[in-house]
Amino acid sequence: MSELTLAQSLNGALATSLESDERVVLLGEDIGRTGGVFRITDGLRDKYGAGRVIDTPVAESGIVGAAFGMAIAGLRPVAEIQFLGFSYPAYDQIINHVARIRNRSNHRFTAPLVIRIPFGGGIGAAEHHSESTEAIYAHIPGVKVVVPSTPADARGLLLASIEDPDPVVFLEPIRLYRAVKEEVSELYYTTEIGPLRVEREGNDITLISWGAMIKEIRAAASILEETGASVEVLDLRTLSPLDHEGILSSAVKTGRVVVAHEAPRTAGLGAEIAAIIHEGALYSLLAPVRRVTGWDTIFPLKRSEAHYLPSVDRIVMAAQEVLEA
Amino acid sequence: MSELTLAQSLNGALATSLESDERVVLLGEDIGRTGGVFRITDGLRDKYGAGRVIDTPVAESGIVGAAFGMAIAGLRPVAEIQFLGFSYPAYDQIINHVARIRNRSNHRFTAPLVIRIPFGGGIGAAEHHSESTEAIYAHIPGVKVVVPSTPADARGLLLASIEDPDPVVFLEPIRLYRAVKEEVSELYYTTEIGPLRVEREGNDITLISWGAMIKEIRAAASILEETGASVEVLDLRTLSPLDHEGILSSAVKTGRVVVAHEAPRTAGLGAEIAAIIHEGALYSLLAPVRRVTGWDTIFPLKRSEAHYLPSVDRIVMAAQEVLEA
Amino acid sequence: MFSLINPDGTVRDRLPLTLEEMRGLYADMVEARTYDHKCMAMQRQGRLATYAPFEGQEAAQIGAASALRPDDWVAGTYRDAALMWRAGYGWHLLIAGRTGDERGGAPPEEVNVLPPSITVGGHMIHAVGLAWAESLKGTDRIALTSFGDGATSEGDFHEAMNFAAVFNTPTVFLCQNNGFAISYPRSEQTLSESIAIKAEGYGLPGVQVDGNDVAAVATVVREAADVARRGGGPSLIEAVTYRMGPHTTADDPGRYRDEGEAEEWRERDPLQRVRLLLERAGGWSPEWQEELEVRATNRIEDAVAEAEALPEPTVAEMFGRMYEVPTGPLREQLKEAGQ
Amino acid sequence: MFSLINPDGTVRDRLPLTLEEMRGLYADMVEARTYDHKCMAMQRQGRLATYAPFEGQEAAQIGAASALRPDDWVAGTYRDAALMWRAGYGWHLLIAGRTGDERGGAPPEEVNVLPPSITVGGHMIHAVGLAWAESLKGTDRIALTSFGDGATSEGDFHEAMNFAAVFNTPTVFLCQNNGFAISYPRSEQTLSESIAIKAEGYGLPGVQVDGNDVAAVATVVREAADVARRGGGPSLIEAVTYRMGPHTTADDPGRYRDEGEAEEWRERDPLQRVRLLLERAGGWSPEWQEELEVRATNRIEDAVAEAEALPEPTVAEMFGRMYEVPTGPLREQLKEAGQ
Ligand SMILES: Cc1ncc(C[n+]2csc(CCOP(=O)(O)OP(=O)(O)O)c2C)c(N)n1
Ligand SMILES: Cc1ncc(C[n+]2csc(CCOP(=O)(O)OP(=O)(O)O)c2C)c(N)n1
Ligand SMILES: [Mg+2]
Ligand SMILES: [Mg+2]
Repeated sequence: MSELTLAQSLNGALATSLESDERVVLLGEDIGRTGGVFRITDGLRDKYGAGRVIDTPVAESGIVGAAFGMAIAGLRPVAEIQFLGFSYPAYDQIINHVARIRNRSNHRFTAPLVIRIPFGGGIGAAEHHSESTEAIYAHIPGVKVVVPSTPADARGLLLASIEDPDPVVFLEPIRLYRAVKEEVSELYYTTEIGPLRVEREGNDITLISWGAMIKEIRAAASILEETGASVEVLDLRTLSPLDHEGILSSAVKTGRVVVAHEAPRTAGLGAEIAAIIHEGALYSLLAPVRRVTGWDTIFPLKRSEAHYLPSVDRIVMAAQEVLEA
Repeated sequence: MSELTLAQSLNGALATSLESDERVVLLGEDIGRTGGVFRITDGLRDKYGAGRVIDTPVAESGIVGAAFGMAIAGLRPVAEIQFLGFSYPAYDQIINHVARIRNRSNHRFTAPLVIRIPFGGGIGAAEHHSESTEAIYAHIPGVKVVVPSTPADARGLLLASIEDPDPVVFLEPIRLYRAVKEEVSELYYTTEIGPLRVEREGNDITLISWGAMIKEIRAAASILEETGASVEVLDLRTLSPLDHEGILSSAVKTGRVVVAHEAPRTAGLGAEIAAIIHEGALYSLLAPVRRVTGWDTIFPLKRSEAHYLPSVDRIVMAAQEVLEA
Repeated sequence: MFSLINPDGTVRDRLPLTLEEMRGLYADMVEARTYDHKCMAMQRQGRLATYAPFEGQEAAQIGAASALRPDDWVAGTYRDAALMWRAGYGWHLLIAGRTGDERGGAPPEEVNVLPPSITVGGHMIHAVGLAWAESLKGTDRIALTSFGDGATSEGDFHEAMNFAAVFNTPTVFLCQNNGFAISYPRSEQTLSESIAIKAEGYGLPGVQVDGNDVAAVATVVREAADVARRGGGPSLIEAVTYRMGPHTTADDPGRYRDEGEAEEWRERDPLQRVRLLLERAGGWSPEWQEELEVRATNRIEDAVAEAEALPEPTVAEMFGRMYEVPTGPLREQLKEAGQ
Repeated sequence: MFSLINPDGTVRDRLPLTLEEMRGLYADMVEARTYDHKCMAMQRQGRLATYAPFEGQEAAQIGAASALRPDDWVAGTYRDAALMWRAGYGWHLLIAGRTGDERGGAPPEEVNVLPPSITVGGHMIHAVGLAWAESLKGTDRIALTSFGDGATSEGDFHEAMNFAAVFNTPTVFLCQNNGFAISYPRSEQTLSESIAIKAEGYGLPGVQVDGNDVAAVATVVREAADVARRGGGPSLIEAVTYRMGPHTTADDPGRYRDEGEAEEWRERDPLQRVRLLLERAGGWSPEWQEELEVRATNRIEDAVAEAEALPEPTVAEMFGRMYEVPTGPLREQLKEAGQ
């Protein structure tokens, strides 16, 4: 065990899989010499060679398409796209090929690859560097979408994703890369893809999110508890497939739900989660599920970032209204 | 006035705009010599010349990116992508540039272009030719998403889209291109982008859809009315921005809602519509909003198509359960 | 443009193939054309979904496939049935696919031919990844990807060529330049003198070959495959041919090309020139032709029967194909679907 | 490689520019470098978000912009501040953008310079559309797009070059090959001998020019612009230069390049060679240098002051920028945001 940030934990998980599975190869822009723009692959090229930790030309469709071919041929590629905002040139490869080869070939060919993508805002970055378009990936049948929010989950979920026989879009919360440290085992372990994590148990209201927003709902929960409310906090961890039972059992228990995400509201995953809850637990609800989200605007530049990001205050206010309803 | 199919009406609207606005140019694969795979631009190249009705190389990102540049420079380009399943190579151009230039330039530069895309299944087509991924476009701030389901709306909405100062993704229901004929005026008229169309008024239950599924919910409504239910049928017509008031006032009136779409359920627009209704009309609801959708599978090939497409029966059964709830 | 056999069947140059090999290639082309005609007929009868005929391109496809090793990878398109079949895919599976059945996408375990790519452009880079994986694994398998002249305009062509070059992957890029992308002529698709010349922009060799000359295609593809297999890297081959039929059964070529052009290409027919060559060399007889056609027809009929005998695909199979293990939401939805 | 001025300031060949023109270009490069250094300093002080320095590329950018007409279109990148400024964009707006303010994206009405593209690759095709529109409108405006060596690997580069060629749009493609795409060296980015040679794959002319020679760049860009303006079509120019600083303020070049290399390039500095040339021609004096630097510093300081004087951006402005007329959901959300 050692105290690791989420970034260090991902680096360790990649090292472990390179170590334990010779089929694993990493490819992406600047992941070799520099260890990637966020240093997640730091040191891996020196240790495992430029043949397994591969710097590529600037071409996202090429990176994903090549990794896809590698996966079909029996390797376990882990591709990195530098930011979610730069994943769109690869969207065609992902939805039309990566997600479909098992179906197209009736299981004869499969694509066990992982596409790692840093996402989310909060660091005052340039345009396109703060995206949270997870919904457009969660809407694709044939891929899984995984989002860790803790160092321990990061390791377990990444190793599980690399082991998974189907393709995984692995979204990494930029804001949390170095925000928290926790004890992470050096052992090889996996965290099951699918089940959500109950971060905190409570009875009056459920706060749901994933990725970097976990920090905000956690803070909101603490504030709410000071006012005497018993708050349950859920970290979805997997956005596709969604853990319907986990979501519903909490909603049924508390009867009050707030779901928070950075993505724009319209057609964001908050809508899906609200729909699941209303369909499966309407008669247990004491108030409508409330969405606290990014606005239906483009993620703004640094000076306006605070205008956009769902704040702890907004979550607390929404929760209080839901509690009073 | 003359009796036109939806396809003929679109052709007429394009002719009208080429006639009345010299800034209008059409570009896309095979739209010139052949008039497009669905013949929507039939005859336009002969009439308006290869300089305004432009056959392009096979490159969707190029088509949209070039149209985007043309729009910034003051033209009114109408780009055609052959099928929604082939729009993904252009997704980066649409979400990262087309949707963002007004924001990026604080209104200094704008992109008034229309991207026409046939969509939906039901014709036993090859892989990728039956997609309904409207949600990934409706999730993009900065573009509008319009879907006509009648010949008259097709003309009014297409002319409105070409007039619109902002970019419009214009989705055309393949299954309806030649399914219906109705009287369409030759005059220049626009149908406002945004407001939904109440196709039929009723008091007991609301059926909501768009595009080709309007045919199915219409048929379902007739069957339900035979059993004595008074059914309201809503054609959303615009998927972004959604007509919240229109949706809510009907939901409040009937208290029972079924939303149907061909897209996979998870993160489909049915979730957004259900969320809007639960947030805005929960206390008027007599049952949870019910989604009748495509499954979370890849749209299958011809022999399995009927297994996937939401049928009139499925809609009727769902509506009956909602009516009994 | 590299070629070996003239349209009149005379040989331009020493033929690097034996008479037996030429007879084999001819027999394969006859079988392929029989399949193509059968599919066109079946589509008219409503027994197939849209079909993309390859008549006129038999030499490019059979020639290329004949130059591969049985364990090499192939990633082709909706128009590459002859190529895929010759590489081991099986007519019955190709037909099943065209009837609209996903089970047609699964060749036998030992056959490394991907189901056809329906999107234009996306699959070329897959062949780069396949070949790259083989070299990382230390095998000497190569990957061949086949695509059309139109596909060279897609950004993915560029990224695939560049990756193949930069990472020296054993990939053979075979462009069947059949003159059109649906209605759009090659002359407008790009202003480069040839498609082969595009290879230079990636520091790769490119060669133009008479795509209606099966011996020439077989020769250049074998050469390219050998180089790749030896670690010599990828290359681009432009097989110049012509699509004799419509783009698909939904297309009307009369709208964009003068059928006189097709007639001129008839004289360059890939089968005829080999028949004349074999005849001159005493390797062809009407009886043998008869024999080939009968055998081909029987094989295709058997394949049709096999494809059409597949049981109705079920809802459960549709759901089951999404992941190795069905997800929770899929299991719920399967119940909802009444299964 | 085309060049006119040697690193030591001697002229290789008749200089097609007057002494006054050279003095003007030099003054502009001095001002650009002053801006670049100021931004690096401001970023360290936390007054700017990440900044992408262009030191070493002044000649490529100032030379290119000097060859354009004030109403021509320009579509460049995050590293093209000097190019954009010389084309009329305004330092204060460039700085505003880097402080994280969308108002920095709006040049004056008469200036046809797009705000910088942050995504790599996507903007080249925009310049094709811009130029295409001008020729359809019958003007003789052209569009210049600037991009890096790394951008040439994106599929969009390929589609842009092909569209420009096929539709003969008056577009000038200027690649500033500065040796790196972040950490990835040009030598690995592509195996083609040069980037200029890639033009051949599209049937277009391509030329390689010393990107640190402002006269050479100005000359080839003017030539390309004139051809395009006369309807002669697009072309590709590769300006060979070097990024003296880090990729951005977040980057550490020590991880991937030997700084000795940077030192060698110092001797090919784009400003120094012009200073030596002017000195020899009696067009330079320490006083004038002093004057230029003072003027540049004052202008940049004024621009900084102007950018930093912008009022706090409001929530309403953020919502207001989405569409010409705010949509219903946006109006509702604006209320929810407490406005
Ligand atoms: C990404 C994409 N865009 C458009 C299409 C529609 N389409 C199908 S075939 C075709 C033309 C392809 O021409 P070419 O590459 O020359 O192949 P050919 O059909 O001539 O064999 C087009 C545009 C598609 N299938 N995929
Ligand atoms: C589509 C896309 N992919 C990746 C990135 C991240 N990125 C920013 S700059 C850069 C390198 C670009 O190199 P080059 O084109 O040579 O331009 P330079 O920075 O050297 O001026 C990369 C990969 C991006 N901005 N956009
Ligand atoms: Mg073709
Ligand atoms: Mg560079």
